[in-house]
Amino acid sequence: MTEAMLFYPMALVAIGGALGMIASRNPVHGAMYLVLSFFGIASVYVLLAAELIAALQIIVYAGAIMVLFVFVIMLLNLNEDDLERPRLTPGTIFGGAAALAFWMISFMVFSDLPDQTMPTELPEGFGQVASVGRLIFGPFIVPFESTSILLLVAMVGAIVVAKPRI
Amino acid sequence: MGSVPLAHYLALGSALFAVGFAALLVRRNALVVFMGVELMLNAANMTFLAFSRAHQTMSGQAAAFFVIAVAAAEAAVGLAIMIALVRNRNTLNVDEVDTLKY
Amino acid sequence: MGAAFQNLLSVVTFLPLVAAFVVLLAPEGRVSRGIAFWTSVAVFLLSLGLLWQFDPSSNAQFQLEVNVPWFESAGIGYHIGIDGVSLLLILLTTFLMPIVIASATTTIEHRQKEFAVAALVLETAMLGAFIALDMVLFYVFWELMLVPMFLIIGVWGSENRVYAAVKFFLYTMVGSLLMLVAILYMYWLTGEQGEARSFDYYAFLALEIAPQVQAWLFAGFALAFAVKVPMFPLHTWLPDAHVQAPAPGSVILAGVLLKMGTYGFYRFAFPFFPEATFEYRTLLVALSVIGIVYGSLMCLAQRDMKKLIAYSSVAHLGFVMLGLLAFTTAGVTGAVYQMLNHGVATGALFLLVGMLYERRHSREIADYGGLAKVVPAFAAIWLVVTLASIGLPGTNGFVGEFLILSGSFVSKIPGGKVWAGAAATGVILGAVYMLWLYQRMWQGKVVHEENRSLRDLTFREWGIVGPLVALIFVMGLFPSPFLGIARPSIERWVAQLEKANPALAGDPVPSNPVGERALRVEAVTGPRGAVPAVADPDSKPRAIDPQQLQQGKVRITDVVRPQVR
Amino acid sequence: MEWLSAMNPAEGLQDALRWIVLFPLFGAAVNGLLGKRLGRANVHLVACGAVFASFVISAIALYTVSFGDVSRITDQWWRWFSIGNVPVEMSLTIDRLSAVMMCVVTGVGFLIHIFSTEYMSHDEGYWRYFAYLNLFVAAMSLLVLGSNLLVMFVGWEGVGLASYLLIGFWYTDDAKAFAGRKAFVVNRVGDFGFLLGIFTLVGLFGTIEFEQLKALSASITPDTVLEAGIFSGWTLGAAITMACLFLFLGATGKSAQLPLYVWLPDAMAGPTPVSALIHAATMVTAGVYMVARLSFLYAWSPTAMATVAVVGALTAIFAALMAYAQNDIKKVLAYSTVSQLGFMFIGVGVGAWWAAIYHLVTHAFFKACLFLGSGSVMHAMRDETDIRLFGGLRKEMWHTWATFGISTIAITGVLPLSGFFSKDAILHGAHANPNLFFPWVPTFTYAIGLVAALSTSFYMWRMFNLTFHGERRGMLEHRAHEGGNAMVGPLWVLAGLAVGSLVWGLPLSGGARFENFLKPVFRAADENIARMTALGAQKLGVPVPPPPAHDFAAMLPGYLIALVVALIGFGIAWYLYLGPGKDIPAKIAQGAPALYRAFANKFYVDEFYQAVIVAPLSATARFLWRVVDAFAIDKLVVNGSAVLTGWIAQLFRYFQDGNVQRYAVVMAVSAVVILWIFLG
Repeated sequence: MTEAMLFYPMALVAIGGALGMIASRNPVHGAMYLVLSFFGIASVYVLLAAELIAALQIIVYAGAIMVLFVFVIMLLNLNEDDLERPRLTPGTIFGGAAALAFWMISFMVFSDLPDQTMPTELPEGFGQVASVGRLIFGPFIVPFESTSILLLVAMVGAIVVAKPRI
Repeated sequence: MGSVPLAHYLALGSALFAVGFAALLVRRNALVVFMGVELMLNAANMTFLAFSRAHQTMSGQAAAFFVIAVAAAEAAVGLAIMIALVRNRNTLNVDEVDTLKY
Repeated sequence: MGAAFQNLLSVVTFLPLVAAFVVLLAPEGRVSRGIAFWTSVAVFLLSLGLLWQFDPSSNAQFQLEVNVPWFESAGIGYHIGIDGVSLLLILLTTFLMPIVIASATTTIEHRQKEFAVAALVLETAMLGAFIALDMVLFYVFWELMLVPMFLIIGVWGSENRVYAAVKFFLYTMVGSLLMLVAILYMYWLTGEQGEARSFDYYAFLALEIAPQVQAWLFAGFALAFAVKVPMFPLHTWLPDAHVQAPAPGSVILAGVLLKMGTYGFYRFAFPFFPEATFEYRTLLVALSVIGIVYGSLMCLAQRDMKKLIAYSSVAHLGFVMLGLLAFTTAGVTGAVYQMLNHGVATGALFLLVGMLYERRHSREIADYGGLAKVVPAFAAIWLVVTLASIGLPGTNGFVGEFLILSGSFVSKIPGGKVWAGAAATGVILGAVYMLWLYQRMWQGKVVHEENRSLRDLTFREWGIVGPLVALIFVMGLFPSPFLGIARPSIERWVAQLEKANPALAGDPVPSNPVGERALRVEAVTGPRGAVPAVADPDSKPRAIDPQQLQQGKVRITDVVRPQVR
Repeated sequence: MEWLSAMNPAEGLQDALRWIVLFPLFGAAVNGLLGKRLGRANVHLVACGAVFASFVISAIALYTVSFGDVSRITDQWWRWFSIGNVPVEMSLTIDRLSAVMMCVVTGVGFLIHIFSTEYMSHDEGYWRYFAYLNLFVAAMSLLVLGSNLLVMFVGWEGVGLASYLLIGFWYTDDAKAFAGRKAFVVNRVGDFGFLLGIFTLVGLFGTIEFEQLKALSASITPDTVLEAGIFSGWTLGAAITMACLFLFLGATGKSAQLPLYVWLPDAMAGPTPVSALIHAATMVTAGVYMVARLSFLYAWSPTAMATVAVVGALTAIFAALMAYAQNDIKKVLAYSTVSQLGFMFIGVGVGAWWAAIYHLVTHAFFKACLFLGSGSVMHAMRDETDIRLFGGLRKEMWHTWATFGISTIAITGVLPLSGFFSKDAILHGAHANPNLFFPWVPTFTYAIGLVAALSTSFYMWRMFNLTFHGERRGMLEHRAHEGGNAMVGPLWVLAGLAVGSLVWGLPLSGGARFENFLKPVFRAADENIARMTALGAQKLGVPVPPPPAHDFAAMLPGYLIALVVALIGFGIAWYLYLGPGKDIPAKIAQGAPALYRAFANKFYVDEFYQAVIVAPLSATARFLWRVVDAFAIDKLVVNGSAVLTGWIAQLFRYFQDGNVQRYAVVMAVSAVVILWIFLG
């Protein structure tokens, strides 16, 4: 009862935020809508018994990444002329149609799925920090370390690309 | 019927993916395009977590963890590129950036 | 035959490629030029060894064959071998290459080393195409030819070179790709009809293909070769390529590359698809004859001498195709001979044009005139080559043209007499345009002051054109040694086609009912084969040599030649 | 002559015949390659010596075949190549016919070489000239001696080359270079026919050897429908006619007959001795020689024979008419040559083979003499050729006048010199030899021949009178002088021959000497004609006509008519140009200007050819090049396909022009489509 009551509104928030992001001309507004959407998504994560991921979602995405976005937007100091005007081109028409068609196809596929409900019983500590931590530092240690290298490289790369002159 | 079926989570994921996809394809502002990509990553995460929950295994959560990490890296590099772009070309319009190599 | 000789063919073919790498590493200038030149000379001498190894009287279809598996799983083998025709063409190639490389020393003004590399790679490609008996091998060489030629035109050409080079490349490529499709289809067929798929020449030859399928496959092959020949109306790349190519490039192009097309018809297209060949022969004959007349008429309208010579090539190659299509020994022999003649005469013409261009930097006919007074030796050589080109008896051009025309006149081509007659007008038109060219360039008064100070042929230039001029006369007066190499192969070839369709191919019998019995004399060999003798009512009979009579060399008293010597 | 027969010349000659060709060929090579350094005397020695050597061998050969026990000597040289299984031997044969021809070629050639040594003494290109002249003799020997059609064709084209080189000898003059080229090209048209004739014979008989063809021709049945080979469905007669007509096309080119005579008048651009040797005495008679060589084949084709005779007759009269109004001394002689060649073709066309050859020989003597005479006049008159400027040269150039006069008498036949007998032998043959298939031919050719003879007499005497008699009309300050011995000598020799050769044509009771001399050569032809006539008579249902008599009694009326005709022409020429009617020609020219212009402009034949053949041909060539080749094929189809590809590429380029978002759209659409296919 509670799951359904929480899921559908939060799903609506997530989708609404996403739609708001796509519809807003000003990227700052878009970013704000996206943050909204991320909050909705994070709530749904909680429903999926992924507390750690939900927390990370808020911290990394809504916090770090989106702040970075907003920083960049501010840094670039765009004015009214730089805002795009909606135009209908073959690209937008086909792109929109493709996205729509994708959604419809997936919707059709999912509506054909057997009406499987989520199991109510979950293992002890499912989605908790400790169990996720054991998983990541256990079997997933190599990808984890690789990710750390990736982040390092990305950091250096970002500096190199963004700096006017080294 | 208090629980939500798996299909609905997946549908939410696909809907978010579609919206992100639309942003990627339709919008011309590189930043918004980029946000669309972020949204699509989240949609993927949604699917991971939904199946993780459905199958009672945590591997999906680990995957989602990595996706977030990679998304962070990608955002850093992508936004750096955008800064470079504005500095060199003075535009964020992807239509005007069509020289794939220089 | 020792293994060393077995591999002689491969050595001849790949030596230029090896030399190309060496030249690439050598310093620019004398050293690289020297290596290139002496290698090509060595290749020529080695190819003379082929001549020595080759046995014209052998019954084998191919000699000096080497057949080793290469990509065994795909049915690709390193299968090479030559018959008389390919041997002659190999000799032509190896003979022309030293001349080309020598002439490049002065004609090519920059990147001489790279030119030598391109020429040597090209030589390997051309020789390879002549010896390949595996379709993949052939195709590789066939396409390999394009690259160096493309570079030669595109890098060392004149003002509009890139256009010409690209045109040349694409034109040829389009045809070859269709051929590739046909080859692959036939490859698949070999698997259907035999135990394993194979690209081998013999496997392809043994295929039994339904007529409708043959038509398509033949079209694929024929298009590739017809572009290369070039047959009307696929010829328009040639004038551009010739005009833009540097003189040595033109020599290779006219001398050898065009023969690839006719050789392809001879070696692959006709034997593979006899039924389709007969089906489309009239069309091909018509295109050849049109090519002769049309090419000649084109020459009458040209102001650029290289373009004129290029169009004359269209006409000459039209003759070659007509001869091949006659499917008579005479016609095919003539066609093969004409391939050599065209290589020699037109090659020489292009060399001479190159030498003129070096002196005067113009290809416009109108920029010359009256030169015979200034450079008499040059004019004389030009005249000799001109006469060879229009087929004056005594020069090589006549033997080829005559054999082609007579061979197609007596052939079983439907309406062969008319086609041959129409083609023979090319003999008239040839004289018209070549002598007109001669008059405009060499006769009359000197109208351009800068022409007064032209210098005559230098010692080097004599060395370059001298062999060609000598060959013009040698081949014109003593064609038998050359034709003797190819003749058995050609006879077998004609016989194969005759077996496929006796009504349309093969040597004719004389129409006259009384003639045959009296005059058929078995091939009389020996240095002075006797004329088949006929009794002369006006002379007293003389004794004949009984030994000769026994050997069947003389049938009726030869009163003309008493046997006392 | 004992030593000669002891040597058995028939054997020696087997390897010696080739030297007839080789001597002049070496002479040409030596003079052509080294002539510049040899010096004048050496060049003369080499050139004349080579031709003289050939002449000696030819004379020995003539002696051998005339008096020895062989009538034919063959020199097997080498096998040239094979047409399929038909061997082509490079072999030379001499019989009475070719021996006579060879003696004329080398003999007259030698005299003209001698003449040239002085005539060309002021020309710096003398070594080139003698090289070409030797080349000509070599080629002509090959033509005459060839034992098969192809060797003949080698010579045939070789003399064409020599002719081309010599007409265009002064090539810096564009008109002369053009004349040379015109000669070569027009001859090539003839050669085209010759080639097709050879091919026909190859297809028909499988051989090109004269002797084999001759042997085969005996058993021909013209009505046989052929079953084998390329002529299946034809009758044998039709195929032979085709061969003969094609070969005759070759003859009209080389021998300047209608319709290909146009090159010969222009060929006078060459040095005059060349005109004498090549364009009067020898080369242009090659066609006649060829028809005579193949007489046994022509005999089987009444159509071809009639064609030859009628073309010959028409040429004879046509060229004679054109000679009326020519004022160039060489042009008059050129048209006269064309006309006389027409007579020879009448001869071979009606079966009077020997008469044609006899006329060929006598014509070679007197026409060479006339040309050399004109050369002598030109030499004396600073290369002027306009006879209106001459006059009264008799006083200054006695030798030239005398020899020219003798030759003119010979050609016109006002006195019975050689030309009288030879021409009359032809005319007699024309009207006496019946033609069952074309009954009008004898009358026609005879009548035309008489008119042509009258014309000949007129224009020759007109020229002679204008040149040598009366008063000088131009170049009054110039004093003419006779040439030296090298020029006068040959003139007298030739004039002597023009007179002396009459003995061969005297109508003796057993037939003329020359006729009997050549009888073995033409026996096959005569027999074939008899067979053909018998067949024809059978077919037409008429009795076989008796063979014509040609003893003196039969010939006498013809002689009288010919004499009268010649005298009439002579009289008119005297009346109009020396006698009281001096102002009449001018009056005619004024009174009928169109007619006069038509005569003077050679009936506009050149202009006609220019308008009907040459101009359309070059217009077609330009059209084909500009419209068909450059535009339709190259621009529209070839580059058009490239442009079309470009357009299509432009279309696809939209999806891949660097706009990454568009790539994504394409990817998305494709992904959706794929999803749709697999999931939908």
